[in-house]
Order: sequence, then structure tokens, then C-alpha cells
Amino acid sequence: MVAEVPVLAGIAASSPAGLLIITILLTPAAGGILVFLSRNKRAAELVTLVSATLVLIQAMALVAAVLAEKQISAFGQLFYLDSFGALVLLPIAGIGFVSALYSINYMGKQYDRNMVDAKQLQRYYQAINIFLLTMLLVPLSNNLGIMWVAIEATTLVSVLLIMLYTKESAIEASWKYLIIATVGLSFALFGVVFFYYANSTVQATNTQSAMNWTDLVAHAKILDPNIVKVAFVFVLIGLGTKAGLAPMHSWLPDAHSEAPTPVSALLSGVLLNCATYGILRYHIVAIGSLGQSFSSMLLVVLGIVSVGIAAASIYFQKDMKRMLAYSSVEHMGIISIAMGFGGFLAIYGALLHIINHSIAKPLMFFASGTASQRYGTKAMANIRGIIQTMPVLGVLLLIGAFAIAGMPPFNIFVSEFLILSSGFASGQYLAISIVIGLLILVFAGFMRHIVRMVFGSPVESLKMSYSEGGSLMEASRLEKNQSYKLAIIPMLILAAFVVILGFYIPQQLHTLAVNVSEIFGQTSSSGIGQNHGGVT
Amino acid sequence: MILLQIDLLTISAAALLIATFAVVVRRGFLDWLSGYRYQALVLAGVTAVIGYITGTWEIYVAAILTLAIKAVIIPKVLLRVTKGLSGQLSDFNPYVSVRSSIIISAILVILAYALVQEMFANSRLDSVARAYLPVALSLFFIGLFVMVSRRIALNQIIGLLIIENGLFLFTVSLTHGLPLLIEVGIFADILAGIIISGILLSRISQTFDSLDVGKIEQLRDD
Amino acid sequence: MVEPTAVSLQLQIIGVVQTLGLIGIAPLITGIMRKVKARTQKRIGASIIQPYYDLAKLLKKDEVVSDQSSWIFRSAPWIMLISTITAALFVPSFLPFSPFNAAGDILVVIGLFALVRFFTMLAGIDVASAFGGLGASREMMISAIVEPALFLTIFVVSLSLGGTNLTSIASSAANQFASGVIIMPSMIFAVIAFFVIMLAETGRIPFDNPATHLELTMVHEAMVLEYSGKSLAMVQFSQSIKQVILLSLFVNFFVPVGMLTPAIGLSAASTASTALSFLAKAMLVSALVAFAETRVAKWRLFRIPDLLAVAIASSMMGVVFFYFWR
Amino acid sequence: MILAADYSILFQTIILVFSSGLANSLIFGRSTVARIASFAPAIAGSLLLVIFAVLVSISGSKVQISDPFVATIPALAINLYVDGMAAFFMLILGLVTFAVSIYSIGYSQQYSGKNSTRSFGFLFNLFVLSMLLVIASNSIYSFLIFWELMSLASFFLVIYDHQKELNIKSGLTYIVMTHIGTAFILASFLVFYIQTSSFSFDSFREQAPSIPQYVRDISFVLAFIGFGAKSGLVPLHIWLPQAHPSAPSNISSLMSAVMIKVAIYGLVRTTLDFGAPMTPDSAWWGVLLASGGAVSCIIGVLYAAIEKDIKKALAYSSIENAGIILLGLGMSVLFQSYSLLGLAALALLASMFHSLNHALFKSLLFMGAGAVVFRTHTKKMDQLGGLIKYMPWTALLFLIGALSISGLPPFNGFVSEWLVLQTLLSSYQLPNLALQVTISVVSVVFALTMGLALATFIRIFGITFLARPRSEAAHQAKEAPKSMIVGMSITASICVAFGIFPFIATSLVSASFGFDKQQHFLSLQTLSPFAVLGVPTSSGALTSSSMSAGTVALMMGCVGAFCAGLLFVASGRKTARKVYSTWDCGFGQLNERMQYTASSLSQPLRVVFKILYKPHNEAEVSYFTDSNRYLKKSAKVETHTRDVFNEGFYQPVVKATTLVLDTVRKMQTGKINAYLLYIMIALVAMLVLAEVTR
Repeated sequence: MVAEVPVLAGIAASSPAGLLIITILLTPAAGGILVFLSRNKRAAELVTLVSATLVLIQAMALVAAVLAEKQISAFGQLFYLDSFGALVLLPIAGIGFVSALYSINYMGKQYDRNMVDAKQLQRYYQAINIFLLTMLLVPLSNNLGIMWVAIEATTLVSVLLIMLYTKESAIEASWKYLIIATVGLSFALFGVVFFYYANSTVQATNTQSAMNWTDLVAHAKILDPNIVKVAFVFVLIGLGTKAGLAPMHSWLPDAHSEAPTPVSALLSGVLLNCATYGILRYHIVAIGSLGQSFSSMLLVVLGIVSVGIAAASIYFQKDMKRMLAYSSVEHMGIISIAMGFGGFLAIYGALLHIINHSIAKPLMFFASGTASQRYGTKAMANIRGIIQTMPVLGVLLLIGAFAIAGMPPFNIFVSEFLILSSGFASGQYLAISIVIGLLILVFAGFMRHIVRMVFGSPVESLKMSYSEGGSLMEASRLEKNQSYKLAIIPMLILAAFVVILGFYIPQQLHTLAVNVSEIFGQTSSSGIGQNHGGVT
Repeated sequence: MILLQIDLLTISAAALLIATFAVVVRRGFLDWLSGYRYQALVLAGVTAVIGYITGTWEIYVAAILTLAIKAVIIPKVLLRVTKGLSGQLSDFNPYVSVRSSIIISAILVILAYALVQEMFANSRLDSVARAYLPVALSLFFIGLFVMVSRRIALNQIIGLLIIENGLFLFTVSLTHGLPLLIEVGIFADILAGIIISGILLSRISQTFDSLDVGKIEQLRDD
Repeated sequence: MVEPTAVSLQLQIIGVVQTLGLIGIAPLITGIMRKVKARTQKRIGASIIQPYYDLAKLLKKDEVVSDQSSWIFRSAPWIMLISTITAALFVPSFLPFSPFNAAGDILVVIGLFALVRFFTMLAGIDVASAFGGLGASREMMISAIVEPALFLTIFVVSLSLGGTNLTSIASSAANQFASGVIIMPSMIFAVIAFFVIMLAETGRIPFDNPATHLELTMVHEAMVLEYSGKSLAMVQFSQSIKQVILLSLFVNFFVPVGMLTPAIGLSAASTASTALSFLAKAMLVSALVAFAETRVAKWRLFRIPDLLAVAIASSMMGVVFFYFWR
Repeated sequence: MILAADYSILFQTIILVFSSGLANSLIFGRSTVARIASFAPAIAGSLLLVIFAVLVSISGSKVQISDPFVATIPALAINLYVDGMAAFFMLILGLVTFAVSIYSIGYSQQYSGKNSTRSFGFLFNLFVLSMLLVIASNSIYSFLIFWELMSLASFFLVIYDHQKELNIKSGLTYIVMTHIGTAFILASFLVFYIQTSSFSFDSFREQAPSIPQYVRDISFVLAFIGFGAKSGLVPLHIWLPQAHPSAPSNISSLMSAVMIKVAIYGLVRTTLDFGAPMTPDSAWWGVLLASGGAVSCIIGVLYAAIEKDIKKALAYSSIENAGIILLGLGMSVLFQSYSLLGLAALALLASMFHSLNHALFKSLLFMGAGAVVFRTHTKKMDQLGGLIKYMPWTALLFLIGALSISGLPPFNGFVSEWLVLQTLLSSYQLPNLALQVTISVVSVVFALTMGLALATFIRIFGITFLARPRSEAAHQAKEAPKSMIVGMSITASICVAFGIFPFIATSLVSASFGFDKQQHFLSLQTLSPFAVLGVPTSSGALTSSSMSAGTVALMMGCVGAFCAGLLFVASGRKTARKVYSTWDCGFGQLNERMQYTASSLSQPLRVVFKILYKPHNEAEVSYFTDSNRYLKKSAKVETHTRDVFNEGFYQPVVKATTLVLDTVRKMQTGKINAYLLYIMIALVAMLVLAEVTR
């Protein structure tokens, strides 16, 4: 019922870039429909891949446009994309593409082992498209209400994706995910309404725009601080649930570990960003009306709790995918801590961290997914000597793991370095020392598991996993006929980025980040140590 | 006229609270459902009244939607789902006994009132908001409490729905309705959510042949 | 401070002569000690020049080497002899100075002794007999614990008498004595420590019994058990040189009686008197050591650290005293 | 005279050469060609590096490469800067790498076919390159990135033989400990960053004196812990005796000889360069360093003295030597903070000279041990023995290493330890009684260390190479391949050279650290072999304490000749030498089980220092008949010692931490109601926080 009239109006109103916004939203929708119509596996795969590719291309075009003119909008003010949005849009499109690519091999294998039937496969690709759509909607929408609706929609679609398997654990996970996320989001809606109320009270005119973020920021100064405080708390708890901040994270390890691996990659790598993005939008408003201290404090507290709980759970983890899920919790925690620290370096680092995490985490998920297909188990205790059974995969897994654990020369080290520095600069020594300690724990936990999986001798573990009448012979035969070449390609792409971003940051990315930090009210010169950093 | 308004407000508010308490007190699924339906009806009425008072057509639409979705469709969906369910639909040993549940709910209501006073200390509220905000909040809290304290999955869905109602009431009374587009979106989400949870419920009862969430705890770290 | 190359040839010759004298009297001192020991034990004992006969005899004899041993075993005696004699070159004995003082100080002397010990133990292990290992393992323990005691004593001495240069130590000892200071308070403790160390280093009772071949007691003897003929001669000779070096250190540090001071200057008469006084003192002290030996029994191996602890403690006292009463 | 620009070009060439090594090792497959292809660049590069380092330190010029690939923000700029200090450590790196890479050509053939030689060559080159760049880096970011890279490369090399579970365990301990260390290092740098609001070391250097003392104190303590952990400072040494032995021997020698020195470099840099200890306020740094060093010395050597695994023993002795180096450094800081510059220079000379020496002989010893393991496939000394007959060259070279590390004349170890002793003896010039007494205690500990070190290496050499072989493997041993011998003999010959002509090393050190700018206190400028090492007073004038290693060596030579001649004369006729079996007390044939073993040799030490070792014996005796206890059929005794630090410190800490973590993670109960409750609690807590902060 919302459909055509505003669309035409919007198209009429908006610039070519604005038009792009429309098309990028329509592409996955069309893809979904096509998959629905298509009756066979290959077609579905192809359609999804194509739509993902198109989305990626358009996203790049959009980013270019944003780089050119700082912000774009369509439907008047309904849709709006600035540098911050672009920074979140890019990973969505990119990871969407690689996981579409990965799905072909992974889901194909699941199909061969008839873990999923044709119908489910079709539903899968359909849902993937819609999932992509809903996620794209988040950074594109200027209207906070629409953003909320989109985020809620992501929940529902991803629940469908997790429900794809009919195992007990999958059902349990999706149930918990649905209930908890919905409750959380209802909190968020409370917050949204609060903000809306606060904004609409200060300006009597059209209530339509009172929900627009741009409008909210514009009036940030004059909002009722009392209400903004409560509103931010509700939003933080609500979207925090979706962003996997502890202690609201409880659904995350279940959902992320039970979903099909490509979906896990999307959930961990991108969806969490969307929720975090939402929080940060409100954070900006809160800064505007309450000043740095309040919201920053809350962010730091939640962040530290998240990192702590993640550290504990990673150290003792038995299940590979659960470990990765917890590490997502940890990284979201780091991001929110960084945002809490404030200052140019912090913001810059946090933004880099968002990008880096959403590159490295899917890599890990893909690698672990393929490994567990090969070994027939997710239990890390039964996986040994990957470096011998699948050398390339082993190396990729190591790259991913060391990146995630924050070792140079990989990308996450860069952002973590900046964040820690900014922590020192911001003078919150207690917080920073706790964080460093916890990071060491996380590192220890990761090494403990990954090194043992990658190295060591594979024989008995393979025997274990093929114990039902299977021998090592059989295992190797299985290895032969199940080639994972196609699965390697997306991993290689991601690994390449992991390494490259570890050495150097593209100028465009830099510009985006600087612009965003300006949105946060941090000019690159205001950050400590900017002018006299380099050697002259 | 003003008096009438006030009376209407207070009465409907009371009615909403009563409906909620009904859900807290009763143990059978059908009782919950009827309680919820009753609540939804009142809510629709309230919305209409607010529409009448503020005279904005969007709220009437919202009222109609409420009536349609909350009072009619959702209960139907839930009933259809529960037809096929194995396992008992009633909650005989909740985590918190009914007696103490009532007390806690009462405390939550008081808390809600206090919180409203606290939050809107320095902002002028109209009579509608002043009447319904506390109720909305208490619906929210009680719904949450129900979800926390009950073992039967259905009951949690009901709790969720109560929360939604609280939200809706909150929105309507505080801001006289969100922009329609968003309102619609929210309704759509709720509907979809309920449908999906319905599917999930049936799967749960198939696989675990029980709706006791206490039995659904394979996924944990220890 | 002089570069050794700059030392006049004449002085160098004097130094060499002094050293030759020192190694010349080494067996004599050993002989004296044996004699005194015999006398105090109511024996007649061999004549005091018996060690010379022994060496001469051994040099003439053929030698037997173990088929298990390697070139380490064969070369060890050479290294022992060379190191000890080189050490002797730095030590002022008959004269209150050594012309090579700038080239080697007391630390060098100790280093050379350590070299000797190193090869003695290796030789002990090399022959693959239980005795060698036994000696080596005991020597290891003792020498390791002697080291700190020795160094701390040197610490005291060099604090009190300035630097580690042997000549300057000796001469300033002489000066102090001449200027009426019998002995500094810090040096008292140093004397005690050094005496104990001397016993340990020369392998006398209560640390070791040079006159036994009983596996319960022997330490040094066990290591050199396999040597015979010329090699044995070298080992024994280097042992007695080491002993006399330590004696002369003791004498020159702590008993600078009748030693010529730089004030007096180097004349035939003064030189002669100093040399004679040194000889007298050396004999006296060696007799004293031998006498002390007869008064105590060989200690159990694991009580030896206690004795060394005493040495460490007293030299520590020396350090503290020095710092307080400066 | 070459221009600085040329130096930077030379430096870049060196980096390129090593990088080509990286490339080669990836390109070539697993063959002899590949081995040479991956190690040849390392050889060439390290040779160039030695030349470069010497040139830079002599010419006193500074090489700078700032931000080669332009960083987006200054915080991420990679800056390289080589001054004398860095050049000296590069010299160490170059010398050792040169020898080790030659050695590796032969050594790595055992892996061809078995493990991937490709990755081995790659990691080897990466390791060396990263160490080089750590020394060169001039900003927090570049230091950290290369530091971690170094750790990473060495970690993979430690677990290179990953079939053994034990290696993986020790590798994990290593990587975690080093990560903790890195955290402290980062912190200590960032403290400076807060003050100077700059990421570049240049501004640390410039602004250091103006930074308040307490800040520099904090930074120093953090650096001390951080770099201490990497240099095996007790009690942070726990990883070292596990990791160094687990690695392939050429890597062990690189780790022990160079990587520890890189950590030392970091400490020297932060302490002397950034810390600027010019006032008595920073005297306690010196005390901390010196006492920490002393503790490391004694603990290290005590464990080395009883260790049965040859490589472990060497690793422990690395801890000891790192302690000696820190001791010297501490003395230098102490003297400097009381502005006794002459003595400060002497102490630093001692410390740095010992770093150089330790790098040389420790790499030599590890290579020797590697050769032994290469041929006998065992690290247990109790299964070795008699190897001097089967591997004569290895034995000789190992002996040279042992003599040097035991600090015996005329080898290099003696000279540097002489210097350290002189430094300690000069402590009476400190103005403070408490300090004087403390240092005298420290010197007792140091002396004990020297004594024990002697014992340790007698034991290692004696048991491994002398007497009867104790196992079949030892019987079958052959001489190591040529390239390995060559590699070892390089370092060995340098050891001897520095022992006889220390003026080469000392003048290099004083050039690199710019002593000649301070008042002359050593006759360093006279480059004669017979130059004398002297000791300055506080005023810088020389005391009479002096030593000339060259002269001592010469005299030993003369005496040797004299003795030979004398004996020839004395024993008139040529005496015969008969070879016969060792005296067996007439009991008949001795066999290898009757000789002393590694354990029995150190038994007296075990008894004396039982507080530390907590030794316990496990004896099992079987009798022919149970009734008659006099006829033993067989008796077996095993001696075990415990690592008090592991049991007393690490295990409890780990236990406590894991306990906490375990309780925390239990909150994921699986009950959805609990999860919802968490959300509720979080909401309430946040609202309360909001109220509180109103």
C-alpha cells in the first residue's frame, strides 16, 4: 500500500545517486522473486549470485557518490546516505557477495549429503536475497522508524534462515533468537518513540520529519535531556541485544553457530554492524544533547562486560562456530568501547574495526565451515592437523585466526592499536588496562584452540570423525570427490583484504572515516597526536 | 465532558490492567488468549477514544488495525497453531508461583507509575498521556515478567504480545500515533513474527513433544 | 699505568727470574708441609726435598693412558702447567712487584686457576671411570661455592688496598704497614676468609686429603687418578705451584712485614732482605697450614658448604666494616 | 667517507636481499637447490648487514627512512632509524645470522621430504628480517608490528615440528607469554605518547628530559616487565626453557643469541634513550635492573646446572647470561644517575660486550648441540657421551664455546666478565651506603653464578662428548656435514679473536655508543693487540686495575714453549706412552653404565641447593626372592627436580584465572527465561546508572 505513489515521487525528486538507492533496494527484492519463480537449484544459485554482484557494484557506485557529495537522499528525507551509512553499506554488499559465492559450494555439499532438500535450498536462496534487502535498508533509511522496522525484519528473515535445518538445536536456537531479539527490539522501539516524542515536542510542524535522524541531530541541543537519557538507555539495551552486547548477547552464540555457515558469516560479519550502526546514530544524538560523558560511559561499560564474557566463553569453548560467535561478541564490545573512548583516533579506529571485523570474521566462518564439513564435526577436540589434510585451508584459517586475535601484519591489529592508543589518550586507565588484560585472555583462548586444530597429526581425529565403519582410506576418498576449490575462492578474496588492510588503508576508506569522525564531532586535527605524529 | 473524558480514561486504563492481571493469574492457554483478546479490544477502544479526543484520522486507522490484527487475526492464528500441538498447553508449575506473581506485578505497576513521574518531571503531558503512560509501562513490565517467569512457550508469546500492546498504547498516548507508514510496518512485523513463532511452536512440539521451554536447553556452555 | 710492552727488558728479566724462583721453591714448600705434618703426627717423614726427587723420577718414567680417553686427557696436564706458571708471572712474591702487573690482575690469576680446574675435571670425566666422575662432581660443588667467597675477599682487599692490580695491592699493603697500620679492621675478616679459601683451593684437609686414595674422601686425587709418568709430574708440579702462588698472595696481602716499600727503592740490599723475608714468611705460613691440617679431621662433603659460608660471611663483614669505618 | 644517503640505500638493499630470501623459499620446491636458494640471500644479507653496522657505528652517522608507504594518519606511519645503538645490535644480528644461515643449509636437509622446507626457509628469513626491522623501527606502530611479526615467525618455528604434542604446548606458552610482554611494551610506549602526544620515537628522545619523573618511572617499569619477559627475566622466564629447546636448533641459536638481544635492545633504548636517567631520582631503576639481573643469573644457572636435556640446559644458561647483561645495564644506569659518567660507560661497555659475546658463543653452543641431535636424534645427555671420538670437530668447537661461556682466559667470555666484575668493584664510588652494600651482595650472587656456570659447562661438555658412549645412537654418530662445521667454526673463531684481541669489540662498542664523546677512560684508541683495558675513577682518571688479554695470551704461549723445551731437556730419553684400559680396581671390564651420568654428576649441587630444586628420588628395587632382601635382582633410581616458579607462581595464577572464567561462562545456562532476566537486569542497571549520573 505504500508502494508506487511515493516511489514515483521519490524518483522524480531524487538525484541519479538517489535513484541508485532505489535500485540497490529493488535488486535483491527482484532476486528474491525470481528465485521464488525459478524451479531448479542452478537457477537459484545463479540469480542470487547475480543479484549480489549487482548490489555490490551499485554499493560501490553509491560510496563513490558519497565520496563526491558528502550525503545523498531519496524520497525527500526518507532515505539518506552519508559517509557513516556508506561505511556500513560497503561490508553488507561485499560480504553479501562473498557469502553468495560461498553458498554455492557449501549448500551444494549440504544438498549432496542431503542435509537439505531442493525445496529448502530454494527457500534458502530466497531468504538470502530478502535478508540482503532488509540489511541494506538499515543504513539507507534516514527515518528511525523505518530503520527499526528494517532491523526487526532482519531478525525475522534470519530466523527463517536458521530454521532451514530441522535439527533440534536449530529449532531451539531460532526460538531463542526470535523471542529475545523481539523483546530487545521492543525496548528499542520504546527508545525510538521517546526520541520521536522529544523531537516532536520541540517542533510543532510536520511530525513526518520528526522521526528523521538528520532532523533529530539538528535539534539535539534543545531536546529534553531527561528524556534523551532514558531514551538512549532503552535504545542501547534494545539494539544492544541485536548487536550482541553482553549481557543481552545470550541468543547470539546459539543463532550464529546453528545457522548455515554462509548465514553465520552474514549474521556475524554484517548484521551486528547494522545494529551497532543504529546505536551509534543515537549515540551521536545523545552526544549532541547530553555531551560526551553519559552515553560514552554506558558504551564503555557494556563493551567491557561483553569482552569479558566473550573472553571467558572463548577460553573454554568446545564448538568451533560458537567460539567464533563469542569472538563477534568480543569485537562488538571493542567497537562500543572505542566509541565510548571518543576522540578522533577512537572513532577512526572503531570504524576501521567495523570494516576489519566484517572481513575477518566471515573468513573464519567459511574456513571453519569447510573444515567441519571435511571432518564431519564442529567439536574442536576432534579436528587436528588441518594443515596436512587441507594445506591451503589451514593457512587461511591461521591468517583469519591471527587477524581475529589482533596479531600483525593483519588488519584488526591496526584498528586495535588505534583503539588502545585512544584509550590511553582518553585517560580512562582502569578501563584500558582491563581491556588489555581481557584481550590477552581472548588471545590465549584462540591460540589454544586454533593451533591445536591446524597443527598436530590428523590421523586419529579423522578416524574419530569417520568412526562409523569408515577408515582413513574412506576419509581420503571422501576428500577427493568433495573438492572445496570453489569454497576457497571467497576465502582467498577475504584473506587478501585481511592482509592488504593490515599494511595500508585505501585513501577512499580514510576519507570516509575522517568524514564520519566529523559527524561524531571529531575533526582529524582535534584528535591527539595528529599533527606531530609523523617524522618530518 | 472533561469529566467524562477523565472517567473514560481511568476506566479504560483500569480495564487494561485487569486484562493483564487476568493473564498473570490464569494458567490455561485459552484463558490467556481470551485475556489478551479482551485487552486488545479495550486497546482498540482506547485508541479510538484518543483519536476522538485528538481528532487525528491516522489514529482511527491505527484503531481499526488494532482491532483487526490484535483482536482477530492473531488469536485466530494462535488457535490454529495450537490445534496441532502435542504436549500440554497449560502452565502448572511456573518458575514463580501465581501468588507471588500477582504481588510482583503489582509492584511493577507501582514502579511504572514512579518511573513515569521521574521521566516526565519537567515536560508537560496532556491528560491522555498522564493516564495511559503508566499503564503502558506496566503492561510492558508485566509482559516482560510473564515471559521471564513462565515455562510454557505459548505463555511467552502472550507475554510478548502484551509487551507489544504496552508499546502501542505508549506510542498512541504519548505521541498520538507514529507516522502511518511506520505504524503499518510495525504491525506487519508483529504479524509476521507471530506467524513465524507459530511455525516454530509446531516444530518445537514435534521435536521436543512438549512446549516446556525448561526442556529446551541443549545449547549452553558448561 | 704502563703498557707491558713499555716495560724495560731488564725489569722483565727480573720478573721472569722472580717467577722462576717461585716455581723453583714450589716443591720445597710442599716438602716442608709434608715434613711438618709428619712431625706433628710423630713420624719422621721424608726429607723436605723429596718432591724434587719424585718429579725427577716421574719424568723419567713411561706413562699409561686409558684407551677411553681423548686428547682432552692428554693435553690437560700441559694446560694446567702453562696456566699456573703464567699466573705465577703476575704475582709479586720475592719482590713487592711484578713487571707484568698491568697485563694481568688478580682476576686474571683466578681466571687461570679456573682454567686449570676446568681441564682437571674434564680429564677426570674423560677416562670413563667412576673415580674421575666422583672427583669431578665433588670438585664442581666445592669450587662453585668457593667462587663467591673468593671474589668477596678480593672485593674487600681491593676496596681496602685499591684496585685489583696485584702490585699496587702489595705495595699499598707495604706502605700501610710502614705507616704503622698493623692491619685494617676490614682486612681481619679478609684474612680469615682467605685462609679458608686457600685450604679449599689447594685441596687441604678439611676439604680434601691430598694424601689419600680412598674413594670416600678423595676429591682432587680422584680426578687425576689415571695420570702417570710425565703427565703426573706436570699435574703435581702445577698443583704445588698453585699452592705457592696462593701462599705468596696471602703473605703479600696480609703479612707485609719486612717488605720494601717504593719509598725505600730498589737496591741490592733491600731486594735481598725482601726476598729472604718472603721466603721465611712463606715457609712459616705453609708450616702453619700443615699444622692446622693435623688438628682437624676431613669434613663430610656436605658440611663443607658450611665452612665456605663462614668464609663468605666473614668477608661480607669485611665489606660492611670497610664501608662503615672509611 | 660515505654519505648517509648511501647508507640508507645500503640498508634498503639489505632489506631487499632478505625479502628475496622470502620469495625464493616460496618459489623453489623441496630440494637441495631450494635449501641453498632460501639461505643464500640470508648469508649475503647478513654479511652486508655486518658491513653496514660497522660502517654506521664507526662513522657515527644516522640512517633514517620515514614513512616509505605513505600512511593515512601519522599514528600508522612506519619509520626506520638506525643510529649507533641500533647498529651495534644489528652487528650482533648480522654476525650470528651469517654463521647460522650457513649452518642451516646442512641442518635443514633432515626436514626435506618430512616437513615443508618451503615454509621453513620462509619463516627463517621472515624471522631474521623482522628482528632487523624491530631494531630499526622508530615509531610505536612500526616497533610493535615488527615485534609481533618476530614473535609470530619464531612461534611458528618453535612448533615447526608440530607432530609432537609437547612442542605445541611449549609454543603456546611462548606465544601467550610474549603477548603479555607485548601488552606491557605497548603500555610503556603509550605512556610516552600521552606525554608527547606523538607516536614517533624522535619526539620521545627530544622531549624525554622535560617529561616528569614519575611518568618516566611508570614507563620504565612497564618496559622492564615487557622486555624482561622476552629476555627471560626471572620470574617471567617460564616460556624460555620450553620454547628454545622445542625449536629446530638453528632457530634455537637465533632465538637465544639474537632475539633475547633484541629485547635487551628495547630495554636499552627505552631506559637510556627515552628514560634519560640523569638524576639520582632514577637510581632505583639501576637497582631494579641490577637485582633483577642478579636473580636471573643465579636462578638460570642453578637450573642449567642440573638440567639433563642438553638444549634445555643451554636455554637456562641463556637466562643466566641475559641476567648478566641486565646486571651490567643496571650498573650503568646507576652510575649514570649519579653522573659517574666514566663508570657508567664502563658498565655499559661490559654489558654490551657481554651481549655480543653471548650472542657468539650461545649460537655456537646451540649449533653444536644441534649437530649432536642431528646425528644422535636425542637431546638427553644421559644417552650421549664419547662423541669427541666420532664428531671431533663438533667437539672441539663446542669446547671453545664452553670455555668462552665459562669466562675462562683467553676467550671472549673472560674479558666481558672481567669488565662486569670491575664494574661491581667500582661500586664503592657510589655516594650511598645502602647502594654500596646492595651491590656487594649482588656481586656475591654474580660470583656464585660464575662458579656454577663453570660447573654447568664442564658437565655439559664432559657428559656429552667425553667418556664412553651411553647409547647405541651415540655409538653410531658421524661427524656433522661440512656446512654445519663451517657455520660453527665462524662463531668459534670470532670468540677466540675477541678473547685475544678484545680491543676490536670494545672500540666498536665505544664507537656505537659514543663513549669517545665522554671523557677517555680506556686506552681504546690504541688499537694494538696488547692494548690494556683500564678502569676509571669517578673523575674518569684511570685506576691501576687493568688487564690485557692479548698479553696474557702471548705469555701463555711463551710459557708453553718454555715448558715444552724444559721437559724435553729434563726427561732425557724419549719416554714411551702405553695405551691400556682404564684402571678398574681389578674388578674386570668397566662398561658405560659404571661411569657418572649427568644426573649423578650434579648430585652434590642438588643436595646443596635443595631448597630450590626440591629433588625427590624414585627408587624401585626388585629382589630374587621376597624373603631374602640381600640379593638384589635389579635396582633403578630416578631423580626428579621441580620448577618452583611453575609450581609456586604460574600454576596457582592460571588455576585462579580459569576458575573465574569458568564461573563467568556458566551464565550461558540455556534457559531462555534466564536470558530474558539478564536483559531486564541490564535495563534496570542502566537506568540506575542514568539516574546516578544525573
